[in-house]
Amino acid sequence: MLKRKLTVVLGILVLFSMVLSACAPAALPAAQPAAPAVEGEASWWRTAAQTAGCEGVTLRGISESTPPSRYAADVLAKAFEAETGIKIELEATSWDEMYTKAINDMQAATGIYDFVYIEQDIIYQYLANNYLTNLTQLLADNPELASPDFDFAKFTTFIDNFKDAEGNIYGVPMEAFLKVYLYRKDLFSDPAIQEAFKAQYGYDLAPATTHAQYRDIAEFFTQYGRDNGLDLWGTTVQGNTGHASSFYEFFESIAPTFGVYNWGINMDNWKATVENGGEMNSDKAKEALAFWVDMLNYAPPEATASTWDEVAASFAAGRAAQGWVYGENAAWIATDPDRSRVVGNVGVALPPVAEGVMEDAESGVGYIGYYDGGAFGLPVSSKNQLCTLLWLQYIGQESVQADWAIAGSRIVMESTYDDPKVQEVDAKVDGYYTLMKEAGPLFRGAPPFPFHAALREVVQPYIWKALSGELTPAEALDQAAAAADAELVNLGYGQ
Amino acid sequence: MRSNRMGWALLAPTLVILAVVGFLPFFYVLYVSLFDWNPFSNQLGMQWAGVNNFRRLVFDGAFLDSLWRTGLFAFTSVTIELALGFLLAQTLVNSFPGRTIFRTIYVLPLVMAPIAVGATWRLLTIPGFGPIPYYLDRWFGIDFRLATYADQAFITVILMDVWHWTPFVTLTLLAGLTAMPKEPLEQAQVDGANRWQVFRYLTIPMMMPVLLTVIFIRLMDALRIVDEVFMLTSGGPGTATQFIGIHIYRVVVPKTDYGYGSAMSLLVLYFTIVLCWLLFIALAQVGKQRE
Amino acid sequence: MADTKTDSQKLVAPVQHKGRRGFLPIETNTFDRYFISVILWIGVSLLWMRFLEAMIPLWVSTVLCLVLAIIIIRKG
Amino acid sequence: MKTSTLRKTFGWIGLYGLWIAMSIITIVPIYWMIVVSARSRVELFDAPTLLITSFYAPNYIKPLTDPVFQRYLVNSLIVATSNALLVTVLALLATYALSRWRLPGADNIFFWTITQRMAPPAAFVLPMFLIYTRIFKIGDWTMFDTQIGLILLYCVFNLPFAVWLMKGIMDGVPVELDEAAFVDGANRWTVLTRVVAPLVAPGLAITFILSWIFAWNEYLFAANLTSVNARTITTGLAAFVSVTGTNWGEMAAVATVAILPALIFLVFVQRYIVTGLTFGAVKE
Repeated sequence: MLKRKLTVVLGILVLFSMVLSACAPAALPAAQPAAPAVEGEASWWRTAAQTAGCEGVTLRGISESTPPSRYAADVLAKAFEAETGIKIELEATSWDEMYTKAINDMQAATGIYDFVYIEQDIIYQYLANNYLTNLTQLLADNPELASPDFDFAKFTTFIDNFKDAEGNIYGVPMEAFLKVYLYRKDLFSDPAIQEAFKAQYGYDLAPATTHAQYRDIAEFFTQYGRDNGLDLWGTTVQGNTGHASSFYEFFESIAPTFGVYNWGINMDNWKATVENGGEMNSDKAKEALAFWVDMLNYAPPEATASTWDEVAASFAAGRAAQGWVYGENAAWIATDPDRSRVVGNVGVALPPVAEGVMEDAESGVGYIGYYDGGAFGLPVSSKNQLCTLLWLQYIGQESVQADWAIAGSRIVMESTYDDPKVQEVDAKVDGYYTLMKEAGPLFRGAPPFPFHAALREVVQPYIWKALSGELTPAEALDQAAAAADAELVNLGYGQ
Repeated sequence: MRSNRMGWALLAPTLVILAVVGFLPFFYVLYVSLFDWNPFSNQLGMQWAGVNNFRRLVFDGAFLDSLWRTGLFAFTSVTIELALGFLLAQTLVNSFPGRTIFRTIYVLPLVMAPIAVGATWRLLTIPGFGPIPYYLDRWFGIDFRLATYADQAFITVILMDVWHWTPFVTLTLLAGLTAMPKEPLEQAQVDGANRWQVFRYLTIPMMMPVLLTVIFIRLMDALRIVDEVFMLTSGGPGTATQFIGIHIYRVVVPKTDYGYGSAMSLLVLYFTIVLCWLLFIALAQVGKQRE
Repeated sequence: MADTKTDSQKLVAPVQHKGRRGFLPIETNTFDRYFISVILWIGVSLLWMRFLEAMIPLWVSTVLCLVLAIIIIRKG
Repeated sequence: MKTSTLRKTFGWIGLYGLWIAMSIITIVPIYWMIVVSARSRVELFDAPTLLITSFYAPNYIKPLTDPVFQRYLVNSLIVATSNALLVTVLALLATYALSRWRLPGADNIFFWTITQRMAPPAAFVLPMFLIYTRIFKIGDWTMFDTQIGLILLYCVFNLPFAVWLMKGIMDGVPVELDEAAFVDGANRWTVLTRVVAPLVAPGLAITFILSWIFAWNEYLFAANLTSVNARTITTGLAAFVSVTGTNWGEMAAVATVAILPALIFLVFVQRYIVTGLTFGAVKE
């Protein structure tokens, strides 16, 4: 009895797995549509692919599973394959996993990936380790493979993030956006609310330009939500107490608006504590952290569990009146009714700043927020350098940018701003793209630290503890700065 | 029977696989643990460090805290699982209508991927749309925020582990109880022993091999828990649920401190082996007394 | 099969372990004695690094453990 | 007499009360996952209700019709089943060897195989990656991102368990049976497959089940040792945590789909779990 049943179960499973294994290899090519033959005379891309001997080659890349990456995988990769016969396999995965795998591959020089996503903040680590191929040099060495449609000069200044000291470029930008101040236009323009606000605080309700105003608005709407039985709070906080995103929100978005730049690290001697010339535990930084932690009182309860994803989701669900939100989300929050309850009610503005910060930003000393984004780079370990070069140029053409910008709210080229399709979306998102074009220079990416991730891991637990109330903001920053100093010495900086 | 060659031949595939996929990486980790190796430090490549990594480790507060936290977690959750599992197993020994249905339902968590368990519990406890915070607040006025209050997070992680693994404990103990000889128990009842005495002086000693086996397995796995907790709290709030597996993950993966992380995991492996070896010896001793 | 329990069934330890009896409280075979020595050596070294190394260098503990190991392996 | 009936009634109430409570506690989290998987993204933040008011099919349709996701599912099935088969067969051979021959050092082999499961996995990801990409390679082919790589790796976790489980059961099979078969002219192989294997079938079944479940559920190594071709369904869960608002609905749907095969499997064979789970502690 038992034996027979067992035989049946085993038999079914064996059969099943055999059938499946038989199917598996066949399933692979079926997933991709066959490349249609290029009609007419061979395109430049086809000729170049032949010259480089790349036809039939498969290029493998890894990226974060973001809308721009998925557009690259679903649309651009298919088009590129049809045009050149080079197949692209783009692995889109979570942010944490992407780094693990890309770094493992490049560190061990195994050559699995032919192109990797490089976020603006990690590039300095990669450069210090010589992981990446110098694209300027590679193009110069292979003029026959340099597409006439591709030019580094066409990109926005964001490409400067991917340059070394000599100005050589190591990545082709594929996404870029600002972390902006979003607010609910429907609430801010409601006359009854405006009146109540004025009565309570004595000035007109408008998008906050100072931290005091921001706090007032947050407090007001939290109370308003409570009084009216609404699921509405005053602000979002990207305050996950176990994820790097809260570290980034504080040091890249909040602290700069208080005038603490570069994570409060003195870049001359690589020190963080005030005693050693740093600013991480300066009064300004402590004020910034205290402000931000205080905002948790006016944020929806999920704030301490929110990463960048959940902040956008909370705002899209209409649970917050204002907040710092990554710009890549602006387009879908403002336009996609399947995912957002605040379609058409999203206002975009510059974040509030402390006195003197705007002047710093304009003169280039400081910045008012985070200009984030990434590029595709070519690892030195790749075995298909020239073929990958073609792919990187392909995604860097002006002609593919506009649709890509609409699919992923990202802009990497000056000319994309003027595209009619982009301008149409711009109107719907309260001028986010215009803001990005005009105010972009006021924002900046992460400081050029070659020890970026290593230091973040040491500092972030203190930020988490401040958010969960285990430490006061002042204690947290004092301890964080001391730990940062120790770790920097350990890593060989600022002996 | 005389020639051992056949015996070794049958054992060989197992040993070869374990050696190649198991011991080879172990020796590599051992090797790396003797170096300073962080691609993001000022010095590139591997720098000989001798036992310096271990020297740093015994003074590393974050590491020791995490070790202590893991021990507390493993001890608490395994104790609860054992107690609860024993109770439930006893109710299942005797057949009653519906037993099979209850048992089938009860086994469900056992087949779930740890990462899916973490995701499920995250969905349950996430403020904003999870039912647990909502109803706790509504019915009891408890402010339940997993990502803010450290003790709530710790308790939730233990509850999750209990939810996930008590079925396994129950079933294993049930198998033991089912197989237990009946005459001594009946004899004891005839002799007038009360329930507690039977339990204390007959059931427990007779079940000892099974109990130790369960403790061995559960302890071993609880000490290396990662997936569920990472999905639920990612070690937070702060470091309240940052168990040693997650701590090592953070050091080795995002921080890419390969040398130090390797040393750390070897030390953890050392503690686990010592603990499990003691259990193993106890198990073997029980076996001897029995014979 | 195992469902049909017979009275001859009993619960026993799933592992066997045979060895000889020395001064250690348990029966040990050669392998066990090497194992115990290594475990002790690692444990003592760690504690030494934590508490004693500031005063007495680490090689002292290694020598001590080596002596201990020889005793355990011979007489344990 | 009366008190004993009363006590019995209370006993029954208590027993059923306990088990109904346990069943609810067991089911609610899984049920909630299904509820979430049936909601669209804008409905998620509505007040929690335990009712499935509407069914938002795209959460299921989108991943299930995605060829990439289908491939993950197929990979998981192949890896889990092959691994479980391999482990079961190897464990049968190994425990037969351990129980029928007096192999020097065999006492210790058992404990040493178990220690392989104790190591914290994170630190072993890089070594495994290097071994798979650098050492196990033939020309351009490497073990990285292959199903066979995962199948072999999971042996490290499953084999020690399997040996543990099978050893006691194997010891329970009397050697006299072997000898009787030899007298009848059978060779070693026939004895193993025709005499011994059927007798230890419940053990083999439980070994297979536990190995299968483990291989199906493993995450960390599957995530780091595969890239596109051999990815499994648990790693697919991570891909659904996306940037544009964590995709809870889709993730819950994928998780539901991921536990389904294991669930069906379990209901089918669950009676053996109880009989086989003694880890060899029951002897006849």
